[in-house]
Amino acid sequence: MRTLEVAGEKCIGCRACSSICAPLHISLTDVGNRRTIAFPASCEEDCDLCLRACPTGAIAFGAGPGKPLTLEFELIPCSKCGKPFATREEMAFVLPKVSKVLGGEPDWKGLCPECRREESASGLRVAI
Amino acid sequence: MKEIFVRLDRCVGCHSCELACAVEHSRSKNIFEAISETPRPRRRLYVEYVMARKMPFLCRHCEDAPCVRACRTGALTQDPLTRIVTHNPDKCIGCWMCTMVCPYGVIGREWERRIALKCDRCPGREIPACVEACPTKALVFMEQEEFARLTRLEAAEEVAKSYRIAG
Amino acid sequence: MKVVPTICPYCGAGCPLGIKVSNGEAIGIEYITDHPLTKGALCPKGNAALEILYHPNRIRSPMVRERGGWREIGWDEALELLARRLMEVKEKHGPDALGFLSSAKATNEENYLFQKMARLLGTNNVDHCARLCHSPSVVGLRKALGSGTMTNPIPDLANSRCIFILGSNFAENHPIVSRWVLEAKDRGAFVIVADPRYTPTAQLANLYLPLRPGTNIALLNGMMAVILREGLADFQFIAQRTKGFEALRASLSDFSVEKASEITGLNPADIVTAARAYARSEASAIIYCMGVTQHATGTDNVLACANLALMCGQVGRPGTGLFPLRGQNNVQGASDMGALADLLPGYVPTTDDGGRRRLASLWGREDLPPKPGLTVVEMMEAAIEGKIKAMYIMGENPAVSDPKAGDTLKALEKLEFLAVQDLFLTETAQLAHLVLPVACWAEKSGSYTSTERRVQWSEKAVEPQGVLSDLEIIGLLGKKIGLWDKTFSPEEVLREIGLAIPAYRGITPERLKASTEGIFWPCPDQSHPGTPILHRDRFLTPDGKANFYPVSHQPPKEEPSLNFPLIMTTGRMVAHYNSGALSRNILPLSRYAPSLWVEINPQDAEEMGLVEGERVRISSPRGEVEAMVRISEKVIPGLIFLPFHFPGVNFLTLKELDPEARIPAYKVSACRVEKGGSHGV
Amino acid sequence: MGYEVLVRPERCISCYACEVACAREHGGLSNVWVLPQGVPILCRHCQNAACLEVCYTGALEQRDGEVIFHREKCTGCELCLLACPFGAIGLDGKRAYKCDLCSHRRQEGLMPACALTCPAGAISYSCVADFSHRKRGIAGLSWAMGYERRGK
Repeated sequence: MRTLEVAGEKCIGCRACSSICAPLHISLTDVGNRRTIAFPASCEEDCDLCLRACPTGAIAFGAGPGKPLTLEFELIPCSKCGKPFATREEMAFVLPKVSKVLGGEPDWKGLCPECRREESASGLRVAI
Repeated sequence: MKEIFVRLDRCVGCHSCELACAVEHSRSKNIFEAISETPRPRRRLYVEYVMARKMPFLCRHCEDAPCVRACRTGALTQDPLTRIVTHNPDKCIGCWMCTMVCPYGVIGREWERRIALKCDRCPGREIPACVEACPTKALVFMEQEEFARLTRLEAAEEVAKSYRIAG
Repeated sequence: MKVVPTICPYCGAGCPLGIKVSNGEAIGIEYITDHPLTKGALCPKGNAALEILYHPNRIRSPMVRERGGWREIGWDEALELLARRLMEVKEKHGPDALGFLSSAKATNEENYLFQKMARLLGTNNVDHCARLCHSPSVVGLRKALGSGTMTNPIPDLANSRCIFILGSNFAENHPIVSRWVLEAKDRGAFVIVADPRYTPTAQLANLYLPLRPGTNIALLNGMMAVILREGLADFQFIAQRTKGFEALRASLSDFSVEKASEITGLNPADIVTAARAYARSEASAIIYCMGVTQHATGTDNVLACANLALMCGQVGRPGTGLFPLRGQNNVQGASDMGALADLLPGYVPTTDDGGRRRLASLWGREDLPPKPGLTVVEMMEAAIEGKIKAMYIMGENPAVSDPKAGDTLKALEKLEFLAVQDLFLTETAQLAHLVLPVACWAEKSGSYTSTERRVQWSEKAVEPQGVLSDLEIIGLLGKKIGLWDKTFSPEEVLREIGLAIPAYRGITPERLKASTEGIFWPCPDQSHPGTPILHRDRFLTPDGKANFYPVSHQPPKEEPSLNFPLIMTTGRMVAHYNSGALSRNILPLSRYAPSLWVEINPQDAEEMGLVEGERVRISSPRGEVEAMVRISEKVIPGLIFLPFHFPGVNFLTLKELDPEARIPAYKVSACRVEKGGSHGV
Repeated sequence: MGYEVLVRPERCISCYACEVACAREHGGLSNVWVLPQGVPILCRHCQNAACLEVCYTGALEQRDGEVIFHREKCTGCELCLLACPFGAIGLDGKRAYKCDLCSHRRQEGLMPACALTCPAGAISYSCVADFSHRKRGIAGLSWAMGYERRGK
């Protein structure tokens, strides 16, 4: 019996484990501004994809009698269109890295990808 | 504020401005050493040949500059007073958004680092290097009023000349 | 794997399209970069063209309609039935009880053979959809310049210094044209766009003229008045190469830019700017399209364009001329081939005894019927009156494309026999008694004539499955009826076309197959390189001189009224194509606009309390249709815009015909918009 | 080497040709987005790419002025989407997708589909120097014409 031990405080609520899990044991659902990730207590598959996929190393395998775990995250709304697009934790994970490359926090950090596309297009459209 | 103005009828296409620009932006600021430097010093203005004319193209430091608006990382910033558009290579990610919107085609590429490269109006100098190097005074660095006056005087001179010919 | 060169099956620009074929199956599209028109470019429709080839909705077997629905039958049975029914009607009611609609989507060869069949059967009731888009160009430009076609090739636009665009939205309809207009603009050309709607084409303009719908003549006459007043006309050109200028001058003597401004609603200064720019530039071109032709005054509109071009001497040189952009890949060819009720192949009027007899002797007959036949819309009227009993429609969809669609449906339903030949079970095919499936463009060889008069060869890329090409069907049918005793290959028919039409004499299958860029007709002999620019030294009129025909503004046939306070205009959008048969079920295209929408000015929308995305009912005195609201500044207040790709739009349009060209007045009709469609918000 | 997909936004006629072509070349999903403003947005292949910095599996890689995406290494975490300044990375359910400059076409010596298909010539696959040189030529034309009008 192999159980899944998820360190809730390390999880940033990204899609990695749920996307990579081919048999769909780990599920991710976005409803309104809430993201729910549900982990099963155990997993019989001969696979460690989720463990390797996790960006923060929050997943580990254990032997004990595990129990199902459900983590909830708040999705922050896009500052332009208001659509919830990422968890606070994800942005906290991403922003320092992005800031390192861009030499400072970008002013578009609160925008969802669609609105960033829109803003980039507006920037280009200035030429006309 | 002083601007770089172009008197197109005076440009002979000698490329002195381009050379001076590259040297000014080299580490050694010396033409003989600059040649062997890496990254290779590059010009930030361009002399083109259009409609049988030699034309120097350099950043116009436009009001409400499109390149600044298009820049997504804050690498390009415009001084609200001097209107000078400055490029910060540390913030530049090489996405070419500025190149794509520049109406004059004066944002080039720094070949080695693959990032944008543009005129900074020689911050350490009183007169930009290109203006100083121009042998025919096709490039001038002056206030807009001053330049307008210069053009007026030239026009007046021509009128006077034609009067003299007419007798 | 090999790349087979074909011609794009959508608009009239004639872009080349390479089909990647592997093991007899088309696996992709490749761009043909050495073509002078496109340099490899393709619009979204061209990019999605391959979807047609293996589309699940394609019909694959002939079908007859029976009480319980459709029954699949064999090819022999189908052709037997078609021949029998056509001949029955002919014997009982005479040949003029038959109606034939040819197709601007079919090759030159197919159109030639189709109209030959109709005429050998003894009727001139053969027409096609050129009637609905550019018949005024054919009539008007033939009167003025001697040829109803585009004068210069599209890439030649790059040499223009001023481009005047009137009633054309080529950025959406013929996207490749914008490449050359933009090229001209890069080289310093001044671009003027006159259109009631701020289209993507208008975005390219240096000067945009939002004129009221149906006031083209007033604008053009206003510009000419300015040109005459300021002495900008090319009097040398007028004296040497034209006739009738004094009459034009007299007709314009009491017209002024102020009057033009009053009628068109434009700023007089803008009209003056446009006039000066057009007249002064070294080379000015006029691009026009259905915003000019689809009016009850369509022919007059075209004549006004020709007057302006002739007055300024802007014809017959590189970068000048008139560019009527044709809508379908072979609408030019179908017209050249004589698939027109009043014109035989090579634009010989049916009433021209000499020309007609010459053609008759080529076809082994004494004579052909001299009386002009019925045009597209007239055929439908005759069907309602019971004068036309049977119709044979090749690849057209009149149920969607004809005006006042309520009448069209009535007409088609009343027919004793209707046979439709198409790729899909279109709205028209659903009313048919017999449906014949055909090969699409990639499944047959043949030549197409683009809007530029560029004749190009399209190669067969894949073998058709279960279907025959139009040419094979017509060949077999003619054989069954007894018109000829064999079937024909496209090459054979093209050689016969060369004998029938002088302008095609030098165009042989061998030459076409060997050239990547095609040949521009007129091409009088095999060593002739073709004629990209017409009217260089002389016009194609009998005496070689162009004619001025004074025209004056007439108000549209229908003005807004209390009950129908808005003006409705129709047009196309980039992702859809004509009656929609080739785009509405092509997913990569239809996803951009799955259903009908209507563009309304924010001011009107606010008055009616409409919101974006709401469903509304639009009605005119002739019918009604439901659409989704798009609020947009692109249309001026009082005007609404509907794309005509969806069934229903033409329930609203007007059937008034232009007196000469017989084109319906699609572009202006009165209507009203009401809240609430049957599907709610 | 040295070639970029560069856009002349003033030329875009919002015809969606690039989107349709890209979708066809990439199995139905377009890596280019034509926005209502009339500009195509696609991966800029940044030299100092933010997406690269957040990608922890090596699915994104910068090589020869190109950001290469390895789908087989992607976990579908969506972090690169959140890092991209342009919104030019998409998520197709389980994995990210982005412009690959039509690597399959370039292997055969062909241009990226969007640059080739653009009917208006708004998208080009060229080097920055050529692109800007052409723009200077266009700007120079109106400049020279203005001078000529002045009688110089």
